[in-house]
Amino acid sequence: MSVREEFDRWASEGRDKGMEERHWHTAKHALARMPVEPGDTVLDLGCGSGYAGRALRETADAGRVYGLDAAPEMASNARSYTDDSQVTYLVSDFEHLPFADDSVDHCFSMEAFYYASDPHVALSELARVLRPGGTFYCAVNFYEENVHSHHWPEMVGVEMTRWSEREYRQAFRDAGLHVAGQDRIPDREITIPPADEFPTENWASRADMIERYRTYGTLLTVGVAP
Amino acid sequence: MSVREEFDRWASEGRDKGMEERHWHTAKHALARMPVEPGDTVLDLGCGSGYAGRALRETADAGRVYGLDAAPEMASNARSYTDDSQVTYLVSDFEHLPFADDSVDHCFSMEAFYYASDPHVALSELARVLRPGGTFYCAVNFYEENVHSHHWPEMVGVEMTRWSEREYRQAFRDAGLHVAGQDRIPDREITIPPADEFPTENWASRADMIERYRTYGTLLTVGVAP
Amino acid sequence: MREDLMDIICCPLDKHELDLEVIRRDDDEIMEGRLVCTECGEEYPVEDGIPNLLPPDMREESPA
Amino acid sequence: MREDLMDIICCPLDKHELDLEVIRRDDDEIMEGRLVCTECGEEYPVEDGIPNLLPPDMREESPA
Ligand SMILES: Nc1ncnc2c1ncn2[C@@H]1O[C@H](CSCC[C@H](N)C(=O)O)[C@@H](O)[C@H]1O
Ligand SMILES: Nc1ncnc2c1ncn2[C@@H]1O[C@H](CSCC[C@H](N)C(=O)O)[C@@H](O)[C@H]1O
Repeated sequence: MSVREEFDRWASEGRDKGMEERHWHTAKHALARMPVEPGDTVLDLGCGSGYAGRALRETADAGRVYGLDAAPEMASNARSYTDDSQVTYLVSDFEHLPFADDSVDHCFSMEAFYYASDPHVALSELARVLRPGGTFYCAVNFYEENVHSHHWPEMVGVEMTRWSEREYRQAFRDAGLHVAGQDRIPDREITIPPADEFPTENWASRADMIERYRTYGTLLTVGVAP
Repeated sequence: MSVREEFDRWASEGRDKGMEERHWHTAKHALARMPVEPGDTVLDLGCGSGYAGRALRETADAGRVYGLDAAPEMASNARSYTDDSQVTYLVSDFEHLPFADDSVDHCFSMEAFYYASDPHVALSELARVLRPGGTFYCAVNFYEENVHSHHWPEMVGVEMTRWSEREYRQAFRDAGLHVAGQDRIPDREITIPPADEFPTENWASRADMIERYRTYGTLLTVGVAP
Repeated sequence: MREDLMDIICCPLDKHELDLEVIRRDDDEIMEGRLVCTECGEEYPVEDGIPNLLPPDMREESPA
Repeated sequence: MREDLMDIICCPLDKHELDLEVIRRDDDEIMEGRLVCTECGEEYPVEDGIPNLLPPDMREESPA
């Protein structure tokens, strides 16, 4: 199934809200670090329910916010959650960004980037649309070091690019972005059941679950357009 | 008393090690985010005991590391803690950096920047010595939003610049650095005594102490040379 | 979508400007319409207020 | 300090290159010496292996 079809299905089943809730645990920390100034134009790549753009409007007084998703049902759900006329959702593809050069101040992306069919092309598109000094906050839970994520493509049934931390840095640089920082944001909010409830449906051991959320958490790579 | 004299006194009383221990709680998180690659040249501004440069040698395989401090006794203590020939400590001043243009890959500074007599000059010096894409990780506990730090200049007896988060971002930009991110790193490791031990010598209430460490923590501003 | 989106969007294929053809408006929102590339002539639909700027081959990859 | 420090340091005042005059060495460390600006002639001491590149007026701001 294509990524678009898969996520259209997720959206029509209302699973966009479940992702929002789970991802918020770490996404909010990434969002809080972004150097968004009042009035800035912000892009959310693979916006899902669109929560990130709405949050940056509220917390950082962002100006215009664009949430972009390849799945029309996702964009449609996202749109239904807000009346804010400064927030726009659109259907489009990471590798074919419909934005003018240097038109975006900052870009955020949570758990979406690795679905790009060619992530290198997606990065050059981003480097093109970001103005000099604009940042790309790229957050992913699926990456090489997080061994507990390796089976996801099989589980979800779509292809995903699994880069290591180093490969993320290198790919950003190859696309002409400076790498300003990288780290893992632990998920301290996920409920980890007591030991006697393991194995659970998803976790063989409590130690694995702790490692997944507290040690690997969310990998954040921050790029800056020169 | 001059900053230099004050910190020479601290160093000769061995207080550099106490600072290291306390600052490590949050400094290590800032250090872990730095995009230092093997072989990179790193500068530590106001290095005190010099722990940051030594840590980046160990964890990130930094190449040459320079710890810079205006207080000769600090540089001398720092030097005595390592035999690593790639780590150099030198006595010098933030506003008169003795480094060639574009010669430094990344710069770190913990609890030191606000002692600069003219922080704007210090920032332009930094922008000069950083190579394009080089980062400045500037960590401070003394800043406008952290109301619990406002009395420090009086307490320490030296002048300090108290900027707000916004003023940090603005000053970085005025010096020609891009701002890649900003946030507060909470100190989750400081021991906070039980309620019945308050007031303590330093804290009127437990709520104040919690606010100081967990809410305000350490302000990190990340700049990138264009 | 609102009309001021035109300030920032462009053709996803050749990055040229788009022209907006409005079919239905709802206050200051464009609910149905077409975005047409001034260079290559490619058309992108606006449906239920949401512009679909996928390249045409991705848009039609399966029936909606 | 080691001699390869010369690759990166410069005069803190005018940013010109420095010349190194060694007074005492200890293996590959320079323990005592002088760094002299090739442009302005200002001298910066190396003492106990540590170069002091403070501008002269800051260095002498109080007796050591
Ligand atoms: N190439 C591509 N172009 C645009 N959107 C894409 C894409 N590949 C995947 N996506 C979208 O990326 C989203 C990933 S799910 C994550 C959604 C949201 N950011 C959250 O944190 O909850 C899906 O909605 C999917 O449709
Ligand atoms: N203008 C200046 N130039 C160089 N060093 C300075 C300076 N102003 C203050 N310092 C140094 O900055 C240090 C601040 S104390 C912090 C030390 C260390 N970074 C730590 O985290 O523990 C002191 O050692 C002081 O001598």
